Amino acid sequence: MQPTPQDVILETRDLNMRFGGLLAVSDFSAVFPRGSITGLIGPNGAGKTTCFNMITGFYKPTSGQVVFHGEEVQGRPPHALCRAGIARTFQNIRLFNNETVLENVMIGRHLRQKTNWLQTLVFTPASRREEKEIRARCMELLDVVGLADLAGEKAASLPYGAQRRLEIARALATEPSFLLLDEPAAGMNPQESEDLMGFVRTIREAFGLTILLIEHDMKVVMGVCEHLWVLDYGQTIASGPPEAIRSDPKVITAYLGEEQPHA
Amino acid sequence: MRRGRTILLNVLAIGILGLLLSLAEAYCNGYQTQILNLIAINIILALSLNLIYGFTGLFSLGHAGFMAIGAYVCSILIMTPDQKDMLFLLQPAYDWVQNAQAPFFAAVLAGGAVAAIFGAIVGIPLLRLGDDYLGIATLGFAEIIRVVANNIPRLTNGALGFKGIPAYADLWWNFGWALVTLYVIVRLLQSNTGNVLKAIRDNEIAAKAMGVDVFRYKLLSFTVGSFFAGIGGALLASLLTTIDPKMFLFTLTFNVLMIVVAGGLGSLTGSVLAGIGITVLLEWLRVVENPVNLLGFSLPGIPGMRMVVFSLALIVIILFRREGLMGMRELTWRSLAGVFSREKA
Amino acid sequence: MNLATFIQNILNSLTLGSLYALVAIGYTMVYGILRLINFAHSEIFMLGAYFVFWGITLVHLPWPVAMVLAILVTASLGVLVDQVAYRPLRDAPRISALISSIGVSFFLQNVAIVFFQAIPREVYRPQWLEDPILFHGVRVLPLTLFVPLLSLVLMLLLIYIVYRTKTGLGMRAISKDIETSYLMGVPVNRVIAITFGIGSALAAASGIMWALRYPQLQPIMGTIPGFKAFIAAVFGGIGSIQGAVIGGLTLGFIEIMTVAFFPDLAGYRDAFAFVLLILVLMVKPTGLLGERPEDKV
Amino acid sequence: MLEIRDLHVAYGGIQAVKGISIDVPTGRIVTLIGANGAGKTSTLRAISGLCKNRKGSISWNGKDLTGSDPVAIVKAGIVMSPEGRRIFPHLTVLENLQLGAYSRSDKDGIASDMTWVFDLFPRLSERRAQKGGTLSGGEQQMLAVGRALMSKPALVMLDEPSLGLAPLLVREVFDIIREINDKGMTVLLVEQNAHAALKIAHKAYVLETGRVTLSGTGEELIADERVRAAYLGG
Amino acid sequence: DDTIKIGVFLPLTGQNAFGGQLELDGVQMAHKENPTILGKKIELFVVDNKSDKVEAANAVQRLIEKEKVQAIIGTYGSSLAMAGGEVSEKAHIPQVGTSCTNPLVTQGKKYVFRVCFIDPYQGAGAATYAYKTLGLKKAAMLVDVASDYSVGLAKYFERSFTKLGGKMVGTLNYQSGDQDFTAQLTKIISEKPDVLFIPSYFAEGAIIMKQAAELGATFKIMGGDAMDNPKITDIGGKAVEGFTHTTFPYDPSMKNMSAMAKKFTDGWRTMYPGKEPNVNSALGYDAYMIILDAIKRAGKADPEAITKALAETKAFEGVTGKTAINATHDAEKPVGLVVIKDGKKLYEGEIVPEL
Ligand SMILES: Nc1ncnc2c1ncn2[C@@H]1O[C@H](COP(=O)(O)OP(=O)(O)OP(=O)(O)O)[C@@H](O)[C@H]1O
Ligand SMILES: Nc1ncnc2c1ncn2[C@@H]1O[C@H](COP(=O)(O)OP(=O)(O)OP(=O)(O)O)[C@@H](O)[C@H]1O
Ligand SMILES: [Mg+2]
Ligand SMILES: [Mg+2]
Repeated sequence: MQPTPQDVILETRDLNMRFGGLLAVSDFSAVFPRGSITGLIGPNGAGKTTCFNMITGFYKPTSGQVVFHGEEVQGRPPHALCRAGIARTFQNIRLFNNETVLENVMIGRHLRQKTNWLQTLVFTPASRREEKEIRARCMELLDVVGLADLAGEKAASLPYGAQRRLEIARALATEPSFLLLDEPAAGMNPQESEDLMGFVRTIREAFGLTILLIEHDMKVVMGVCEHLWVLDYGQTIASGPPEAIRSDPKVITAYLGEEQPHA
Repeated sequence: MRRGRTILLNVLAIGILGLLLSLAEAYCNGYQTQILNLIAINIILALSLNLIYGFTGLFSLGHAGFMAIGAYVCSILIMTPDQKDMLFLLQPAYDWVQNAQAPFFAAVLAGGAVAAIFGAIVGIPLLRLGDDYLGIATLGFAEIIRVVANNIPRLTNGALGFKGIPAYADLWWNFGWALVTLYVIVRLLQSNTGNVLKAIRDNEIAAKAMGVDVFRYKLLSFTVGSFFAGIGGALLASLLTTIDPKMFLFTLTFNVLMIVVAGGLGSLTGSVLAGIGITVLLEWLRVVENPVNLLGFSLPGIPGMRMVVFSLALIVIILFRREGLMGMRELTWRSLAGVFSREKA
Repeated sequence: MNLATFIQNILNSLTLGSLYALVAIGYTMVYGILRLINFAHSEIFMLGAYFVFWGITLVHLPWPVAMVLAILVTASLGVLVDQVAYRPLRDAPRISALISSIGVSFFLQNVAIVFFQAIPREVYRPQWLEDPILFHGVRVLPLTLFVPLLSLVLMLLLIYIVYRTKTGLGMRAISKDIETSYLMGVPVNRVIAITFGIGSALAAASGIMWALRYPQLQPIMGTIPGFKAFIAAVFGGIGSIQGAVIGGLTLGFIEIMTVAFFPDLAGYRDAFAFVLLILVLMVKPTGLLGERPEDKV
Repeated sequence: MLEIRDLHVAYGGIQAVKGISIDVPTGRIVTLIGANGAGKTSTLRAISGLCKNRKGSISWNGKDLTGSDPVAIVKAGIVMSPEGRRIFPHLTVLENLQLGAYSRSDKDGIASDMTWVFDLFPRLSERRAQKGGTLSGGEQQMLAVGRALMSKPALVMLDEPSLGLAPLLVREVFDIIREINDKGMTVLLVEQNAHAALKIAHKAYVLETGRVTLSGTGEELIADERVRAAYLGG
Repeated sequence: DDTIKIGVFLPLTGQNAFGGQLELDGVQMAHKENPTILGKKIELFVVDNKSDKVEAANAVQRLIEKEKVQAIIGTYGSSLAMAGGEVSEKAHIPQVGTSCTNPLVTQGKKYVFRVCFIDPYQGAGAATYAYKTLGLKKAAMLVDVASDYSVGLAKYFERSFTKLGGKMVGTLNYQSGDQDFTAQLTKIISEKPDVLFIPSYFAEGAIIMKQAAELGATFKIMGGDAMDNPKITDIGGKAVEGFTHTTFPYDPSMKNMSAMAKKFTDGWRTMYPGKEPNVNSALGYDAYMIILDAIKRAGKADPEAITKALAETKAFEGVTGKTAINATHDAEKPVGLVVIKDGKKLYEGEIVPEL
């Protein structure tokens, strides 16, 4: 099914990223239909994270466009894109380690805050009301990811899996419409990955999100993604529904290998 | 702890401080009063540097520069034209310097404001730099201020500096400003903006991904910090009644940095406690330079010994309490209540 | 400005610049490995100078012997400082070690004030160092020829050590990741001790050269050269040995040439160095040759 | 043979390892599996001497290593490839490998081991002059393993060598582990990919919140219901 | 109370320490020789002001509040004296400056005095000597812009020198702590002055002269009182030959010493064998003695009485000559001149400046 333009929330057109002599991503053109869960896979060093970095503004593409809600946004700084509704997590977890779990989420929320610190200085009613609202809203989010009990803990002291979920909660606090997850299941055991799949589907429904994720765990990829893009050496070597990708000979030689991973 | 109770306790604490200050005014001699005054000013300086470095992670060594700006602006405004006439004895002051005048409160505020403006001007190009490079560049800024102050005699009276600056900065002014500083910084840090600053300190990249306009917030923190550094400098000028460019050497910044680190980077309580502790320690250590009578032996005073002991103390503190006195913890009414109820239990 | 004056200025710049370079190499060496701005460097510099002249005046050692001994003694002192004041802080936040180094710097300087007194002391220079060589109206000090050469030789030697020896490999590994260096069997503390030894020997050597050029000993004599050399090191990209040399020379040239060409602005000389530093950092945030700390997203 | 008895590791107040006893017989592959935060990494760090506050006893071929520092432990023949690769990004591939051989001084031995590592990982051979930091994740992982091998250890400890690798590479890594074990090297392996790890392991331990809750041969644990449920995804 | 307490605040550490230590020696010698007055024991309290103004103010504060001194001696360095003087003035405790020569030190102060003359006077002395006595017509200066002493003295020298008809051919600046003056000196040499006036402190002055010699300078070099140091020839070597500086009228090499000066010189040599006295020690000595003189004349050691007596000092016989305290509380005495000849300091004589 070819998505109609109105259904496309984000589109990349011929994105290229060059580091010195290395063309890390070349001519990456992809469309992401509203409400979909899409996977981006490929061997190590294929350029997946680099694509994320271009879409979220951490790298300025060497050439090409990123079209978000019909608007060209490539080259804008990360904070501006976040404000526009693009949020992400990182391959290597990046939390605010000295802050509590709740504060981590509240920082994500500051973007939607209307009052500023000068108002809090003099305790204006509006600012007090808003700080209270933020707190309540963030506690709700923690509830969704199952971390409400740990709200007062320092982020660094959480177990690994909880840190991953906190990172997602924090991203959700920015009220994104498009969420990018970089290897959310890395370092999780099969049971934990299983839970993650359910979680990803839940938040898509609850927040009306479009999700793009990078993952090497084929069970997760095949389990939740509706569409896949496959990169190798920066080139898009395949795209399509999971079943088709699974049996694509190019993908098998470059990435999956002859025998299918154990199920 | 409920909000109402916290406010009540805060008001109570301010009341007690006021009471202590009136007692100090009545019973302390000038020397002790001077130390108290220095404590208040050091607290202002430490809090402002802690905001910049401890809470936002900006390694800034430019404090002496902002203090100098505050000090000069305030002094020019509170000295009478007659005084300035006598002071500028090598070259006359510019007319606007000669005639500028303002009441003390406005002058201090102006000192802070001009320092803040400079903070913003310097911050815009420099805050993009990474840690050590930012440190050295801000240090450079402070040195430039000092060199310039030496070279514009018609504004600063050059190396001669200002003498006989009116001594308005008494216990009330100094502690009043210290309270204002504490209040503003505490409120700033407790608001969500404070969380954002700490987020930048902890992980700048993640902060960007969370929609934080990192540069804007760095600039905010740096400017507010410079403002209070300027206030501190202005009060110091009026307390000491004399300033010149040599006073604002980089060792002055290091003194403040020492207080901040000894108290704990990222702990306001730490800055307050260390501000008191180190100011007193430095004064108290004068003892080691006086001749002493030990069991009938009289040892001559050894000049320089004080700094030897002080630097040793500094090394020992950092070796045994590397996170400083408080680490990143704060003393709050709630934590105090926790201690007491635990003791009861 | 006539040609002779101009050449004289160039020679003056070269002397001052290569002295800065010499001090800067020592800073950069320690920084490159430990990411520590070793504020005590300027006091080690001062002590190195004192030691050599005590060797000559108190113990009546011959020149070269006093020099070698002083360098060895200073190097050991540097190692001692590291063991006592920095080693316990290896896994602490970076600022802790920085504050400790400020403490050591205060300590050494004030101990020197207590024991040597603040009175400036004379420096005995061999006669052949005193007399300038006259060359078509330009006066060349023997030191002007010697110091740049020494800086160059030391720079090459250090580059060899850091990039061509096993210890150097260990140093470079430690600079990025102490823990993994341990895992690779790198004797971390020994390698760091060697680093401090070399750094302090460099400080001593530069202290001695400085005292020969500006013949006066004072407990505070290290502060300003140390400060300037540190700027030079940052300018060149702190951590880079070549950068330190380039930075030192550049600073020397700026300081002399600004005065030479704009004599009225001589009072602003110290500010020029900083203005230039800031300008360079704005274009290249890690100095001329400094490497960017990789923080791949 | 490495014998660990009643090992405890604490970070500040937190007990991460609470009395673990493990045997790693010479010439075998032994694997530790367990959930996140079970204490696997902490155990390896304690063995390699990185955790200062460890209690219990660690003995290696009859020699007590409990109080030794990391360098002595490397010299004794135990080397670890740490979690998250930790290659030196600013050093070249060749320098990273030389660093692995830091504790050795036999030039010829080093040279022949270098050839061996390049045979194992032909990709590294192609990239020997490239900076470690510019390698792709998989190549970095190979480099981390190769670097550990360069010290010619009797026992090599690998902490999650397959983390973040593409499926193709995951298999390759497990093949190589088997290959170096065939050469006579003892392996202590920590893995999230429990299935693959148990398949090649001679012996395995399951860790839960700092304690050993199950042990047996690889096949036994693959067959175990509890293991299947908790770690193999049903 | 049967003791009289006198406080001393001097720079014993920091950049002015060499001067401070010499003056302290003088004060202590005077105290050893004259430990009592009016039958009361005199107790001395010494505090280091660390060459730092904040410390100086603190030091005086402490002397007054804690030690309850009746009079204060100090200090070397005008800015330090001013910081301290501010405090004494407020507390109404008399303070006698040793070698703080900036006019501002006593300006508008009731309780602050000094046993030295002031810079306009000294600068005029140097200019008169250069222009009139030596007939040098073209002068250059090398000034420390970060030192109030240096800036002030330079200005007064220039003022007098041009007024006398001389020509300034170049004024170059540097900052305290600089050790390389080759650029400035190269420029100055190219201007071919007859005399270079360096209103520097000793440490920098010595290096300036060395570098001037290395660069082949042939002009005469002159300086102010801060160049007075017993070690000048040791440190300066051949480079200081012919250097002349103004000073207070005392030097151990003086030919016709007054009785006081002789007594001081002999006393010093027995008390501090192996150490030469200099004018700073003499000023330290005089500062102590002038306070004793005032106490004696007042008949009591009450701060107000001492202040009054000090202000009325007309003919105090000091080591540095007969001293009168004038309306602005400065000592009036002739300007002395010291020249370095054959590796030795030589007291040339005195000059009365043409103001
Ligand atoms: N900032 C950078 N500078 C230089 N090279 C870079 C940079 N960022 C990425 N690269 C290179 O670009 C290529 C793609 O990297 P990227 O991180 O996108 O891979 P990936 O597909 O996410 O791999 P993995 O699955 O291992 O995370 C790699 O060769 C990498 O070394
Ligand atoms: N440096 C540290 N400071 C404090 N706690 C720590 C530290 N390192 C580990 N821990 C805690 O110790 C426990 C065990 O951690 P360890 O890293 O050994 O687990 P693991 O089994 O290797 O887990 P993973 O599969 O996530 O790698 C965890 O609860 C962790 O939070
Ligand atoms: Mg990636
Ligand atoms: Mg682990």
